[in-house]
Parts: sequence; C-alpha cells; structure tokens
Amino acid sequence: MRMENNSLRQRMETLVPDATFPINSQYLELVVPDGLFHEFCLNLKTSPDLLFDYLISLTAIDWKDHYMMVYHLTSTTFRHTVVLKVRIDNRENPQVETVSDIWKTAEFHEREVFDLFGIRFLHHPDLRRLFLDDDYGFPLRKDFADESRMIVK
Amino acid sequence: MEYEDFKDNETLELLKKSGGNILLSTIDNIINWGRSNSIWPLTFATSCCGIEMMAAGAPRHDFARFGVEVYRASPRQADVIVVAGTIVHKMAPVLKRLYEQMPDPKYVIAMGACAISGGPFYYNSYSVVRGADQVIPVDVYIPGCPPRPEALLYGIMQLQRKIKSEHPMGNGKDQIDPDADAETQAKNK
Amino acid sequence: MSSESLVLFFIIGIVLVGGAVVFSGFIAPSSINPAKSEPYECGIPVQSPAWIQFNVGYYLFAIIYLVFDVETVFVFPWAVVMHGIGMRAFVEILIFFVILGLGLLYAWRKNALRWV
Amino acid sequence: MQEEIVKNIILGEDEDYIINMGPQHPSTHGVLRFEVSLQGERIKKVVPHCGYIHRGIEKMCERDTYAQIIHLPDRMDYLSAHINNEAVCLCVEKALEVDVPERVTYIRTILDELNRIASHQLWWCAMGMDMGALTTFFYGLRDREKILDIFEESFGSRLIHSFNTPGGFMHDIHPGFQKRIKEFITYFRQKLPEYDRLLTNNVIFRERSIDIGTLSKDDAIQYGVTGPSGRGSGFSCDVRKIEPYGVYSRVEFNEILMTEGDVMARYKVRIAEMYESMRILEQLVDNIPAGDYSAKMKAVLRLPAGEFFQRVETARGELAVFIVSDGNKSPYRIKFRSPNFSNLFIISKLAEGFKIADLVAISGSLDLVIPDIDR
Repeated sequence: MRMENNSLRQRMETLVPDATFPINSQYLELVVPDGLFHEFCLNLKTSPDLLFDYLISLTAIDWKDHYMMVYHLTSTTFRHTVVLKVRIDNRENPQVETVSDIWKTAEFHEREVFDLFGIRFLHHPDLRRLFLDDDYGFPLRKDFADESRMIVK
Repeated sequence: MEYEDFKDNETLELLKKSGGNILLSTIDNIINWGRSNSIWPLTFATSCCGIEMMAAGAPRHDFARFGVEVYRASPRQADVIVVAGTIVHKMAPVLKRLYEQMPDPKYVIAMGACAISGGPFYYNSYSVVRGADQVIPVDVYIPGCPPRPEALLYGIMQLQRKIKSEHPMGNGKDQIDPDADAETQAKNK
Repeated sequence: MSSESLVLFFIIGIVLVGGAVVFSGFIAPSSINPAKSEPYECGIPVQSPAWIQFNVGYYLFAIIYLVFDVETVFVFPWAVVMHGIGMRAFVEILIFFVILGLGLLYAWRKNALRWV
Repeated sequence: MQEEIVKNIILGEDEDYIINMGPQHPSTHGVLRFEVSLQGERIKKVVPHCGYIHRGIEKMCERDTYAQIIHLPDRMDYLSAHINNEAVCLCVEKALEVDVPERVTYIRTILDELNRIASHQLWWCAMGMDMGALTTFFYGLRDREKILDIFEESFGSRLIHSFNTPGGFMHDIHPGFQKRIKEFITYFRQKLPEYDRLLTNNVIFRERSIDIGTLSKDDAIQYGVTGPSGRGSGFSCDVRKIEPYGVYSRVEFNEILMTEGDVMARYKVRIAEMYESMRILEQLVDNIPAGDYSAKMKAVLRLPAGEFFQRVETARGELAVFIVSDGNKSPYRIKFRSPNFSNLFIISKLAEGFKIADLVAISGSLDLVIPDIDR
C-alpha cells in the first residue's frame, strides 16, 4: 500500500536511526551516513512494505567543500518516492559504495558520475570513463578549468 | 529563388573574375556538368541537423531533383560530406578519417551553426570543436539551427555553382585569388 | 545471328567499357593519403584482423549455390536450340533437372542448408 | 610481429572477431559506436561506446540564466524538443510557485501530443528503413511534414521551436492552429491503418521482429528502461499517469502495455500510442480556454535555494529535470535524467546470441537518440 511521506519517514527512522531529514516540498529526503549505506539500500529494495525497485536517477553535486550523492528511488508497486543522499567529505579521493548490484541501471549512471566528477565507486564491475578520454580532467567539478578548449562567457 | 538571379549574382561574377579566362574548355564543361549534377552525400548526421537533412531527402523537399540522388553509407561512394551537427573533440579524428577516405573530387558542406562555428555550444563548452573547418576544408556553409531543408537545397545549389566554375583539366589559369595582394596575382597570371 | 555481328557486338562492348574506365582514370584527380588505403570501418581504425576461421557452413552454402548457378548456364544454350530439336530435348533437360534435384535433396538431408 | 600473426591464424578461435558498428553508421541513429564481437554472423558481445556527441550541456547550464537554459534541452532529444522544453519550464514554475494560465497548460499538452506523434512517425520511418523497407521512410516523413507545418505556422520553426518560457509562451498561437490540427487528425486517421497494413503484417518484418531481443519486465525495471521500450514488456512507467502534469489528469486516455517484450511488442506499443495521442488531441483541441498566453514573470528569474525535481514523459521515456538552486540567476547544478541513457545499455543484454542484422532491429525498436545519451 502506498505510504505517505510521514509514514515513510517513521519507517526510515526505524531503519537507520541517525539519518537527517532535510525539508523538501515534494518528496521525503534523507541523508544517510555512508557507513551502512549499502546495506540500507538493499533493505530499501527487498523489504516487503517498501520495494524501491526503480532507481530514477543517480547524480552528484559538488558543494565545494564536500560532494553529495543524490539517489531518486521509487517503487513501481507502491508508487512512493524517496530521495536518498550520501555525503562524501574526502575531496582528494572521493569514494562511495556502489549500488550497481542492487539496481543494474546504477552501473552506467555511476560510470557517468565517475566520468564527470571523479568519484570512485567501490566494487563497481567496470569503472571506466563513459564520454571523455582518460587523461582529461573532471569537468563538472566546481574547480574545473580548461582554457585551451573552453571559452568562458 | 528565380532562375535568373540564380544564374548571375555578384558571387558568380566574383568566381568568373577570379577564374582568369572563364572560357572553360568544352572538356571542363562536360566534366563540371557531370560532377555538379550528381553529388552523392555521405550519411553523416551527428545531431539535430541530421533530421533536417533527412527531411530534405524526404518527399516534400526532395533534393533528388538536384542530382543529390541517394545517401551513401560509406565514404567510398560519396562525393560530398554534409557535416550536419556538432563536432566534438572525440569525433574530430573520425571526421578527418572519413574525409580522407572519400575518393576525389570531394566536397564538404558545413550544415548548421554547430558545424560552422560551434553554434549554441560556442561558449562554456569544454568538448565542442568550434566549427568543422578546424578539422576539414569546408566548401559551403549553411547557417541555421537547424537550417530549413530549403536552406540545405540552396546550399547544394551554391555547391553546384562552385563546381561549375572549376578547372578539372587545369588548362584555365590557376585560381587568381581576387583579394590576394597584387604581387601573387602577377605571379599567377 | 551471323558471327560478324557477334564479333562487332563484342568489340563495341570492350570499347565502351574501356573508354569509360580510361576517361575517368584520365580526368579524376587523385589524392594519396595514409587513411585512404586503410579499410573503412565507420571511421574507427580496424581492430581485429580479418584473417580468422569462419564456420564451414558458409562454404557449403557457397558451393551449393555454385552448382545450381552452373546449371542455369547449361539451360540457356538449351533454351535457344530447344525449338529445333523438339520433344527429345525436353526429356533430356528433365533428366538433367532430376539429377540435380537429387543432389539438392541430399544436401538438404545432410543439413547443409541449415543457416548457422 | 610476423610470427604473431601466423600464430593467430592457426589458433583463431579464442580471439574474438571485433567489428565496430561505429559512429558513422546509418542504423545507429547518430554517433554511437557498438563494439560487436562476432562469431560468424552470431553476436557474442555488444559493448556500446558513447561520448562522440558529448557537448557538456550540464556544465553550460551552470552559467546560463533560466531563460537561456530552455534552448539546450531541445538540442538533447530534438525529436521531443517541446516536451524537453516544457520539463525545464515546469520545474522552474514549480520552484517559483507560479500558477500558469489554464490556456497555457492546454496548449502545452496539445503540443506534447503533437510532438509525440511526430517523433513516433520519424521512429517508424527510421526503423522501417533500417530493416530494408524504404517506403516507410517516404510515407513517414511525408505525413510528419503536416505536423511540422502546424509548428511552423505558430512558432516559425519546424523541429526545435523553443516556444516555451518559464511562465507560459513567448507569444500566442496562430488562429488557424485548431483548424489545422483537426485537418491533420482526419488525415492521419486514415493513414495510420495504412502504416499498419504496410509494415506490421509484412512477413519479412514479422519474421525479423517476433521473439527477437525479448526484454523481461524486471530487467526493464532493473535497467530503468522507460517509455514505449519499457512498456513493451509490461513495465508501467507512464509519467502522465503516475505524476500527471499539465492537463493529463483531466484527459482520459489509457496506457498501452504489452507483455511479450520483443521488437514487435515495442513496435505495437508505439503504433497504439499514436492512436492514444490522437484521442487526447481530439478531446483537447476544441476547448482551449481563452486567456493570456503567459503569466507575469520578472526578466531574470532567481529560483529560491533548494532542490526541485520534475518528471516528464517524452516520446522515448521518462525525462527528469533535477535543478539544485542556491538562489542566484543560474542553477548551481542541473541534471537531466535522459530516457535514452538508460534505454541504451540494455542492448548488450538483449542482442546476445542474435545475428548482427537483429542488432539493427533491436536498436531500431529501442528508438535511441544519441545526443540525449551523451548530453
């Protein structure tokens, strides 16, 4: 049965106690510590009353001092949606657990995020760059600059 | 476009003037007539201009009327490569190799703002080549984003005129570049 | 169909084809560059060599096609003279077809025709 | 080097024969490279390589204002250009809590459906051409020109017409808009069965599309294959039904779902969707409410700080626009969840074991537009 945001929120609090819930007008949003992130995702997908089986989109945001991974998940049976976030503080070598074994589409979204942000995903089947060639920088980082190719207006 | 002003506007005068004795020999005329009236394009569409190129090949704006009969899939049988769409740094060597694998005489039409100068992606894009002429020599530029099929037809007509003023047998003078300085013109004469 | 017109027909064929080839070779500009001699593979340098072992099924198909192609070559001269000879020629060609039909049946039974 | 080649010839079997169905190939609908490792004619493995048209649109958007961003999603999926435009406008309007006049939502939904029919028509002609039926190319594009005339009359441009701005339209539609749509519908109502007779019941087409490249439902969900490609195998992912936007909640249409999941099922879903789109058009075209064509908007829009997510159903699947704004005039980060990106990577799973000619049919049935993959 479709769970509204607040009932969904209680369910999440039972699952991962120290998640923070930033305000979001549309969907339930929660930031999960990356320690137990992978096992929490597995829980989201398999527990019978949640069944988040469709990963809409997976992306990253560069907040200059830390990265924020954003996962939009929804369930095709119950039609409720949740926005999952993981904070990555390490700037030089950003790493996060992969979810490609839970949602197959994440394998390619993660390769794209690696290509454009440089965030490595642990245990990813084949983490190669998708669009750019290997020696190129990571363009979507805020501190990216490339005078030779980019004319900035 | 009426046939009269297609026949002689100022660019054709420029071509005539720059061609030295424009009086082409009959062989030149025959060869140019054959080449200009059957230009086969290569199916090379990277993005949106490709759809307008397909529309130009479709029943309404059918450019088979101008001799551009059929899209050839391989460069070995194509005469003109219509660069329709954005050229990206990863695609530039591919375009270069395709251009080199085309048999002579070969021509290039840069269709759309992206192929002319990078178009809407000129600023702030780290991976767009600003214009196909940085990769291969371009004969005709067709502005527009995407240009209408009629614009592509007009571009092909311009290419046909350009072919008609060539000297394949080389017995005309070398092309005197009108705005080159006097000294090189004298040398050419 | 006297033989002179056959010879004349043959010569005109040679002249036209040869002329076109020579004329185009004469007037066509040629630009030699390294990429031109490379095999064309959608704009990407070729990765794996073409000298690999293919399935034998393709070879069998080619041979069977060749047999029946040659068969049609025999039928053409027969068709020209068939009217003169009459019924006897018809029976001969039937026997010819039956023998080749048996060959086809044998190939079919041996699964040579199953596309790999 | 010499003996190495000889060794290869003798061994031969272990090393695959790799062919590039490369960037310049008529059946890849753009610049996408399939690295196909073959055994005779049978495909062992397909590895898609993209990036040949990656223009860095998401990086560009971080420097443009919202009115400028509207023109970039058009160049991503140019066949559903209007729907991409509308996605960004809806997201901006949701962030600014602007209530758009009723007339605008009606016309936007009409344009969505017209764009969907035009895109399906072009898919139909490209797929037929890929599988050898050249007549579909001419029939499909001939009828598509009728829709492009409607767009051209109201917006001035045919394919990419950036007519949407946050808050409404740049100018009102042409008075003859409704008349032309009604003409088009009566014209296309007789033509669509003709398409059916031409290709759907064609023996060669059926032979090459039934039980080819079957996609199971949970694979479709796992890989996020949305749109008609996903609905061909039963995955009900129509955003017009799940999160209705525009007038879709008040319009009565049904979502086409097939279960076989092969090339023929995806084909049938798209043909049936053209009928559904015409049904929606008929319900909307007569009762476009009067009113002004745009809400009052400031010149430079500044979204409040926060994150906004808008899902839209394009002709190829679900496009989601995710704008992260920190309050100034250009977004801090914008992410387009493009439908073709997820639809593409299923092909390596679908094409295994089939012949290389079937790879053309499968990629035709997935209806890929490559700049939408690379952005």
